[in-house]
Amino acid sequence: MRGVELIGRAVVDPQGRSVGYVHDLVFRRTGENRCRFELIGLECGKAAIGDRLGYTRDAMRGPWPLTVLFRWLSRHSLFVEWSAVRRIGPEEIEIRTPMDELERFIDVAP
Amino acid sequence: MRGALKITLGIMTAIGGFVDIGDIVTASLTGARFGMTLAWAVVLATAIMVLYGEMAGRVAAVSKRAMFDVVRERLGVRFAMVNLGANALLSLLTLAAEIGGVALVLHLVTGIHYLIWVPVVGLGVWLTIWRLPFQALETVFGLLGLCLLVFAAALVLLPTDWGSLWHEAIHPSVPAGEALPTWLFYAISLIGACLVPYQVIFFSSGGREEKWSVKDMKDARLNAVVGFPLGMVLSLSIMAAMVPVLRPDSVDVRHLGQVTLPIAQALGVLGLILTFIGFFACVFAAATESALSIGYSVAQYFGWTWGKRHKPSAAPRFHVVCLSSVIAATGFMLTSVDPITVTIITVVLAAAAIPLTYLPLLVVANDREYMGRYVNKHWQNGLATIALLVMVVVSLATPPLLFATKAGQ
Amino acid sequence: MPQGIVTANDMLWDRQIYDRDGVEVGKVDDIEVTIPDDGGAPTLTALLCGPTALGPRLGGRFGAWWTAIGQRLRPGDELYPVRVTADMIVTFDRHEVRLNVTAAELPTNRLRAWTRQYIIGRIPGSR
Amino acid sequence: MRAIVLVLVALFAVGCAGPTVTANQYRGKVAQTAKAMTGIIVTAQHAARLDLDGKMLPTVSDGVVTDAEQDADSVQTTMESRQPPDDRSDRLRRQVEQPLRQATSLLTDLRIALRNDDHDGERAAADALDGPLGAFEQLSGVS
Repeated sequence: MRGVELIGRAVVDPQGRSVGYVHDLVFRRTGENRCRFELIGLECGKAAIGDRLGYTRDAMRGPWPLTVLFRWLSRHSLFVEWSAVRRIGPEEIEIRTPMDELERFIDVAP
Repeated sequence: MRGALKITLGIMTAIGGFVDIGDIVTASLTGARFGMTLAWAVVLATAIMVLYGEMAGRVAAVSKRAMFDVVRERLGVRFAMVNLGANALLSLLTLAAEIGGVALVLHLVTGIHYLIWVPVVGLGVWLTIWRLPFQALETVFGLLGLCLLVFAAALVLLPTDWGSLWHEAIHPSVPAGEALPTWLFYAISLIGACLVPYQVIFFSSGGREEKWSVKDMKDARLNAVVGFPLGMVLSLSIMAAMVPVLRPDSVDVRHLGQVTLPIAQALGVLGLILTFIGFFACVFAAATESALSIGYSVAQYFGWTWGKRHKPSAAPRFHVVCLSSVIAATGFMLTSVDPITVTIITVVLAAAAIPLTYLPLLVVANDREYMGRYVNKHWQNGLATIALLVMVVVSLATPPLLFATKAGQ
Repeated sequence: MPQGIVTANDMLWDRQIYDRDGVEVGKVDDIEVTIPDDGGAPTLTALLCGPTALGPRLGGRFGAWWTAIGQRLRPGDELYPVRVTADMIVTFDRHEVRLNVTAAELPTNRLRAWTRQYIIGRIPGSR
Repeated sequence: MRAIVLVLVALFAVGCAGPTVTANQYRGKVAQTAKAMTGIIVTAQHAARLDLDGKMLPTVSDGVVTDAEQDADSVQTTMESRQPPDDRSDRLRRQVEQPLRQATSLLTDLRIALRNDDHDGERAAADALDGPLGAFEQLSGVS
């Protein structure tokens, strides 16, 4: 499966509510030289720009107006655990967890 | 001692490297038409250039990343591709304008029609990219570019009214008989001429070419902080030299020949010769720099081997891009479009495109994981944010002003 | 969240790949994850390089066009991009990816080799 | 980017649009023409006088004067292609046309004298340009 098959896909919860689009793939690094990457989940939301620029990371604190702006834009981003993914369709990804039970991405971000 | 020499050299290079056909045309045009009332635009643009030039150097030295590595990483493939397209097109136009500019200088010196010179200049630019070592390119042309100090000398010898020059410069206002939009349009063209994106791309990639590391950061910083402002002095003295000679009749400067009149009046033939050497060096260097920056940005986007530090056979795709840009730009000039018109259009479009290159730079300069303790200081971020705001305003104001003034008529 | 959590944007996509000798191989244009046979979490099995990997990410007509060009450049009009498999990777940080093979061993080298042989190599002074 | 190109194309189209319509606009165009001609003549005179003082490279003075001549020609062509909307405008046209012709022909004289190294001819042509220059300076104020 290629990354492009996941990124940008619409995500819907069991009730058919739109959770947003996949912005980013979240991995856990393991292995002896830390080159093994396990996909543990997806980041979904409406606006991807802040995430793309790196503002969801803690080490990335820009001029504060930009930090505030981009973090505000990605405030609704949600984290979907890989185990919650039910089906990856050509148009959308269906998940098992209802939208309101998802964690906010900012709370889990590295 | 050698260190001091290297720094002096770097600074002098920065002075010469700052000025190109865009600066020459816009500075003289505005000087003859608006006096010093637009000097603030040059000062403002130079301040921004210093701020972001220093940042580009620091990012290149510390994180070992050149401009388009950063752009692609931070903006994502798609937006970065749009950015690449816009920047490459703009640099191509700049390259065309610079090639035309060199051809015009050669026309003035030899009397041979400039269109005959265009392919010769194109070939020269390409040969320089192909063979001349990077350091030689920067140093030789940068130093020769200092000949443009004749404009400052001319200013002393001409019947300059220093008081009113100074007064105009620090109390900017729209001169009588001119409309506000036109005045602002030319302010934008001056800002665009100072901040053309190829300069930052070249500056950051050049840092990688010279294998800058944290050790060299002081030099890089000094070059930016001292070199660019001194380059601004060159631009301003070109602008000011027009005032005593061409301003009284508000001559519309549309030809490079007109720019040399104040020099001839003050310093005669010798001054003219120095002017042409300076013009040639600055504009020719800018032509190579803009061609290289196209190669740099494309190769960095796709992750190819790039740079003059490699033999061409080791970086073949980079050289193919540079070669094709030189051919395309030369071909464009051979259609006999007016080089001065191309220049003005280019600097105005450049003004609109400034934030594209500067925003990702600001973002990365704040990333602790990349920059460690060399991240932007608070005051740098404060100034950079204001500058970014200015750039966005300029970029948004450009299209309507272009329209309203019919490109500055 | 525990240590060792990274995201594709921050770590994988669009990073520069260097070979064993520090020669540029390309960028991480896309990544390949595979669900293991035992059904556990998918793991990263390869980095994908070249226009056929980049094209779909660019999207739209331009991306399709880009993919088509890339496909023509590949031997046998292969659509699946060049794979840099996970076992070739030596180090992997936010800055770059280093491999334990040389660029010449990878099929990403075709365009480079072609331009070198047919364009740049024919101009005097290229070496 | 596409928007910018469109704007440029639109600007081009506006710039190329043909004859002016109202009398007011026509007056504006005349004033603009006069202003442009003032600049052109002053430049040529400057170059010629500096050349006479031996302060110019011959190729430069030739270049500047030739450019001036060509600019004046194109200004003249543009002006003549405009249709004056009424009688008053037509009178204005005649007022500007006479110095225009004079200026272009004097600039040609100047260029010829310059290339022949004919100093007297150069001086005469440069001085004679004062005539049309005065007329244009007056006309720049009509709008």
